[in-house]
Amino acid sequence: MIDLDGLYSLAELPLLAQTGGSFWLPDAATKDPAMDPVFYLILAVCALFFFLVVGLMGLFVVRYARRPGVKPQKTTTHHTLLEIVWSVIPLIIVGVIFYQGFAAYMEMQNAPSGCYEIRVTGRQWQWVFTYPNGYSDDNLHVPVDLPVKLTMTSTDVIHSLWIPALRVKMDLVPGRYTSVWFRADKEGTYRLLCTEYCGDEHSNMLAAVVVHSAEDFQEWLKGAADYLTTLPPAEAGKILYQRRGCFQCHSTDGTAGTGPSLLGIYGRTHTLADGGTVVVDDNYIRQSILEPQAKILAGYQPVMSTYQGLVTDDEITTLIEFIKTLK
Amino acid sequence: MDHTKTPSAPNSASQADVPLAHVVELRILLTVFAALIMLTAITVAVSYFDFGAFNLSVALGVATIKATLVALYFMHLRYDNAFYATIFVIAVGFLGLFLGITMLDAVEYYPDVQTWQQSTR
Amino acid sequence: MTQSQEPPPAPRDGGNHDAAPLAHHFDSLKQQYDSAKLGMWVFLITEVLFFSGLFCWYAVFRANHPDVFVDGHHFLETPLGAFNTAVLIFSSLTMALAVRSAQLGRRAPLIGLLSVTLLCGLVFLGVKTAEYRQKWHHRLVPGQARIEYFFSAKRTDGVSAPPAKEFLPEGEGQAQYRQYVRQHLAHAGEEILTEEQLQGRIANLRSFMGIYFTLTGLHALHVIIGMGVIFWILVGAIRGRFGPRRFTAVDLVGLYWHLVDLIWIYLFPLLYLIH
Amino acid sequence: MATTQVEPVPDSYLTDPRGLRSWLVTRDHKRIGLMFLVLISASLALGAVFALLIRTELTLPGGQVVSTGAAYNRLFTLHGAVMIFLFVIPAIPSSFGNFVLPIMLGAKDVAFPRLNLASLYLYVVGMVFFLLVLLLGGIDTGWTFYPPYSTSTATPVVLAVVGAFILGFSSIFTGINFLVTIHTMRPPGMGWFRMPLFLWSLYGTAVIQVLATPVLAITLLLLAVERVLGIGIFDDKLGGDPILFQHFFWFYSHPAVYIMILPAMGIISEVISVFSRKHIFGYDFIAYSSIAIALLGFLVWGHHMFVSGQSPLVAMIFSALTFTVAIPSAIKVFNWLATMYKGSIELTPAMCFALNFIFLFGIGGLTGLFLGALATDLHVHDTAFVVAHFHYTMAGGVLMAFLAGLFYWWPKITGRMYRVGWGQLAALVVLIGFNLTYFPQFIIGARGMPRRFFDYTQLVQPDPDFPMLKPHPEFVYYQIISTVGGFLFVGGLVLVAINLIGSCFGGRKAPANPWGAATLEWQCDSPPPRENFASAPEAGDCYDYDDLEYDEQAQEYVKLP
Ligand code: HEA
Ligand code: HEA
Ligand code: HEC
Ligand code: CUA
Ligand SMILES: [Cu+2]
Repeated sequence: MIDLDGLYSLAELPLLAQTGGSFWLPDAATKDPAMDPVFYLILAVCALFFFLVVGLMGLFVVRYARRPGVKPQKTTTHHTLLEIVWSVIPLIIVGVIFYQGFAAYMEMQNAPSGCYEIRVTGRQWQWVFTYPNGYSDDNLHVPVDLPVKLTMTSTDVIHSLWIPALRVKMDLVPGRYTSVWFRADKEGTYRLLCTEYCGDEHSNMLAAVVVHSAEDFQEWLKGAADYLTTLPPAEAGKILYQRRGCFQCHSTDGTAGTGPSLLGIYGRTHTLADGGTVVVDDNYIRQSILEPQAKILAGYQPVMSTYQGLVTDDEITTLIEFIKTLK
Repeated sequence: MDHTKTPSAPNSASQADVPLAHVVELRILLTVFAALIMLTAITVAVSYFDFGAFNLSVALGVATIKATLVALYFMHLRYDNAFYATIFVIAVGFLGLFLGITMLDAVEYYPDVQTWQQSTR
Repeated sequence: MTQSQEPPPAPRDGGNHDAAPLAHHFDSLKQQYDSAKLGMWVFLITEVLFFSGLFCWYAVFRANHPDVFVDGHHFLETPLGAFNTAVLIFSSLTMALAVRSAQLGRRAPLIGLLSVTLLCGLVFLGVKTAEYRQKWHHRLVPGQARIEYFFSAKRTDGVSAPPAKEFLPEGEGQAQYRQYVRQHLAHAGEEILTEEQLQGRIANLRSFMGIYFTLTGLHALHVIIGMGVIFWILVGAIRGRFGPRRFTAVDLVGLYWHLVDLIWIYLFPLLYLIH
Repeated sequence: MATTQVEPVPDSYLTDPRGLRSWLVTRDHKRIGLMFLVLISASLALGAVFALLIRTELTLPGGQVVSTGAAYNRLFTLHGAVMIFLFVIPAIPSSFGNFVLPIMLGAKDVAFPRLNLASLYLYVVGMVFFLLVLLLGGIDTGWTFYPPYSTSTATPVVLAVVGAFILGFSSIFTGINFLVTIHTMRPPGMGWFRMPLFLWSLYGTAVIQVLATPVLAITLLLLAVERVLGIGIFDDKLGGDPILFQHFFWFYSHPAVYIMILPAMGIISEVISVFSRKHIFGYDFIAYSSIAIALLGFLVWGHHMFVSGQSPLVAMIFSALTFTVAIPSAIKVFNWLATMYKGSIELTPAMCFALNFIFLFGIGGLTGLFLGALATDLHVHDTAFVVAHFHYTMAGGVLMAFLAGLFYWWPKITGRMYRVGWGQLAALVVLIGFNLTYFPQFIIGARGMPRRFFDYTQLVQPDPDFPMLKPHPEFVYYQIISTVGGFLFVGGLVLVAINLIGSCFGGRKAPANPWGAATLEWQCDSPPPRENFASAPEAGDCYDYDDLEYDEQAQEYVKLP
């Protein structure tokens, strides 16, 4: 089955127009990203040596092609000075490249003081960004022009956060913290992807980076959590069900996925993998979310990892209300 | 002419009297054994005292002396072609390289593990 | 190089038991012997680097979690370890003497010394088994629950799920286990442990026993392999296969056995003595 | 010279002795090499099947040949694992190395023929393990087996790990054999610095095989132990350290890329010199650079972990050291060019593939500079850029050299000549196909396409309340080019296969020295007799072509009196 929706008519497609940027790099959301000059420096070195080597090779192939009766000319078979020259020149060049790369790296590593701090948790297969006020979202919203520091960890396997437009990438390693910082200088929406292979839905572990103006950001932050208090619990739960990625494993229409469908489970009695049974009630659902490994449903792998710290108690209540409505 | 020395000069003659290897004297083997047993006794005894950070160095130092004795005499390195000893030392060097850099890194990033452990407690 | 230097084919495959048969692709016994010996040394290097992974694991854990080793070593029996060290060193001596006998063409001492070496290997393994059994009894073996499950009828009854990859046993075994750990630490002078501290200690023990069993287990595997090849040359010795110009196999097996000893020389202080 | 008269050789190693059994228990390095060659080519074809499935899948967004990420993950894992463990690592040493190393030394066999056969059987057993994994539905860890994913996935990881472990021993055995053979069995008159450069490169390779492979073995063993018994080594949930695994793994796997490329460079050194009819330039430097690469290769493993949580201090050390490896590689490339200078260059298929090598490996190696520099690696790590880099080095480097070697030694191995024109055409098709396949991946990688991605335009959140992300339509076109190129590439290889296999049926009989090469393997018959040489040959300068003259009648090169 070929999915043609992804194809665009050629006319619609000036090759690079869609994402902007240069031929090699996507549009940057920061002024003067430290990486870019290093990239172009190396590119220039590569181009130079590639054309030098392949050019000479082509030249020799044509110029000294075998001709009947023509013998190869005698040349010397070693020339120490020449060897030293073509070892030392590349050595100097790579020395420069190393230094440039290192200097830019240090700039990208050392966060300035006064960063806005956001906690990032990666799990199979979604991102959870927790703001200083305790609110969690699955997209990254940041204020413009302010350095932002992400303190990251993972609850299951290794993930990696990549924002091409900001030229930052760092792995999220379970059992420890890692961090990156950046400063976005242009408002807009950018991509955020997971670049460490993490399982079935690795290529769907995506998020958006939304760069707001300073006022918009504060406003967004105030309003974002509103739905939990303004909407009826079941509807808030429905939104949360999307945002926390439950839908990736649990359908609401009865088809089994990685996890069981949650359609009509409330009140039923389920058989567990160890032979016991359990009645699906509020407590069981709460436990399933916070300690999924405690009771494993028969016929499923224990792959759901905990939501401890990623959903608040109130949020769990709304999720339960939502699950109750699935009939 | 530019023959580098190797364990066997290629195709050396096959006269029957070329000795294949050195025979180690009995006395030497027995002395080495006695030394090894003594050193073992010493490390065990020493382990009951506490030298703080030196414990590790003492234990490993003694172990290294023992290992050297075994390699030099029991394994004939002292009498054999120096090439064997060289490659053995190189191997140990690579072990050190692997262990050294990995440890250097693990110690460097360990604080990030600790803060995580504290925060989840 | 001329063909004539090659010995005529007749003595190549013996008849004369004092000189090794010369394989068709070698020119001289010396070349053959040196090749074999160099090959063995290169193989020993691969062994050193094989164990380097284990030492590296140990070093990283030791650097970052020294407490693991402080706790862990309370659970090992230093006298047994020391005894085993002596046994291995002695077996190394007998092995070195065996090589010497082979070189000198003394058959009876060769047989005797190889037998003693083999016996020492057995003693070493016997002591190791005793230690392992004790750990098993106190449920200190990593993955014990899984091993039990694998060998029990539960595996095929279709109902029971395999136990989690945890160190702790399930059910009543757990209470017994905690009791044991608590007692043992009390012996070492650490009596009052809160529940949280005990949890931490158990986690430490889990790490330590993982290291202990993997390191000593792989070493024991090498001892077993070494005994296998010693047995093989013992049979050869009994059949009179070795002589003053035909001792390569004995020499190489000796080198292997010494390396196994050498590794133990490090394992012993690292596991039993350091705290 | 020999005092005894050379006896007429009735049979070649292929037919002497006859019978299947004689092949299965053979200790003849030539037969073992040939069997390796067949098995390795089969593995290459298997890997290529997965490659084509991957390419077809990625052509358009959404599912093409597979419909879930889970299935796609199995594809690239099997592709990577088969290509690495069954193809590239043994590719040149175990096949051509086994075949020509003893002959180049004028010896009758490698030092330990039985160990050599064991190496072959271990390879077969490892292959069987991989096929079992395939039958059980494949694994989905990526060829790098990173925990904790590899300790938690439900696929048969342990089986695959054991397979790789066994293949590791096959590689170690080959390494030990070559090292000892080169040390103790050189003929009189062949000092270290008169050996063919191919042997120097195999020597360097053997050093790495011996020093690095055991670390892979222990790594895989620990991974299996962790998975089965729950000992906490690498999995943080059990008290382990995930970064530790990466150190372990790359301590082997970085040097392993030089296990792949060194023998490849060795072949190129031979081929370039022979077909330029010029003495190799800078022999000593090429020889030393092989050893330098082998040793320096051990100092850089951490460059695969710049963003994985390695400390910045260690990252800096590794980045600096990474660049040092580029120098010996540069030395080799420049010396090859100097060899061609003022030569008499004949574009035989082997030479064409050697030139492809310089072209493609040049790009692959140079793009390694982006990866070695800290700031740029932060951006391109784990993207299609890296995929392009390593295909340029492995497929563009090792595979091209493998093909060059295949065309170079084919007459010697099989005793038949193939069609030169077809070979040249194949080289051209492969060159074009190759660049079409992978060059676009540099671009999309740098622009935002991660690797190991099943689907690449569904960058839209399913929840309409959320900001929509425009898909990357530009990637579609690059991906289409890449897939077309991939098929062209495979087409070129099919051409190679038809040409070579066809030559066995009715190809012209090959003379002893069709190319006028001066290394010893061209002094014995094609195919060589069982014992290679009736009498030990005399080793002269193996890059001196002055006294070799083409004899039109015999269609081969003969020594001038
Ligand atoms: C045959 C295999 C092979 C070879 C030879 C190389 C060679 C090199 N590789 Fe590559 N590499 C791989 C196979 C290989 N690589 C694989 C498989 C991976 C990914 C694994 C995975 O994650 O799955 C990888 C990944 C990889 C990374 C990690 C990327 C990442 O994941 O972020 C890095 C980083 O430094 C790197 C660097 C290099 C360098 C500097 C060289 C150097 O040795 C190159 C030296 C050569 C040249 C420089 C070109 C020739 C010289 C000239 C033309 C002269 C001019 C030169 C100068 C001026 C310097 N490689
Ligand atoms: C030597 C190693 C090697 C080789 C040759 C190849 C060859 C190819 N690879 Fe492979 N690839 C890897 C090693 C290799 N690959 C590795 C290690 C990975 C990473 C896996 C991971 O992430 O874990 C990878 C990943 C990888 C990806 C990325 C997947 C992803 O990250 O999502 C892609 C995508 O395009 C790809 C494509 C191809 C293609 C089109 C070829 C083509 O070049 C194939 C061309 C076909 C042939 C070369 C063979 C044809 C043979 C015959 C017809 C028989 C020949 C017979 C005789 C010669 C007698 N490969
Ligand atoms: C990685 C995939 C995955 C994700 C994401 C996931 N689950 Fe699960 N879930 C499972 C699997 C598999 C099971 C069955 C095994 C078990 O009981 O742990 C399960 C079981 C459950 C159960 C018990 C179902 C029953 O019928 O007994 C509930 C309730 C549940 N999950 C709720 C949730 C909620 C709410 C979320 C989101 C906040 C969520 N899950 C996210 C995989 C997942
Ligand atoms: Cu998370 Cu990939
Ligand atoms: Cu590398």
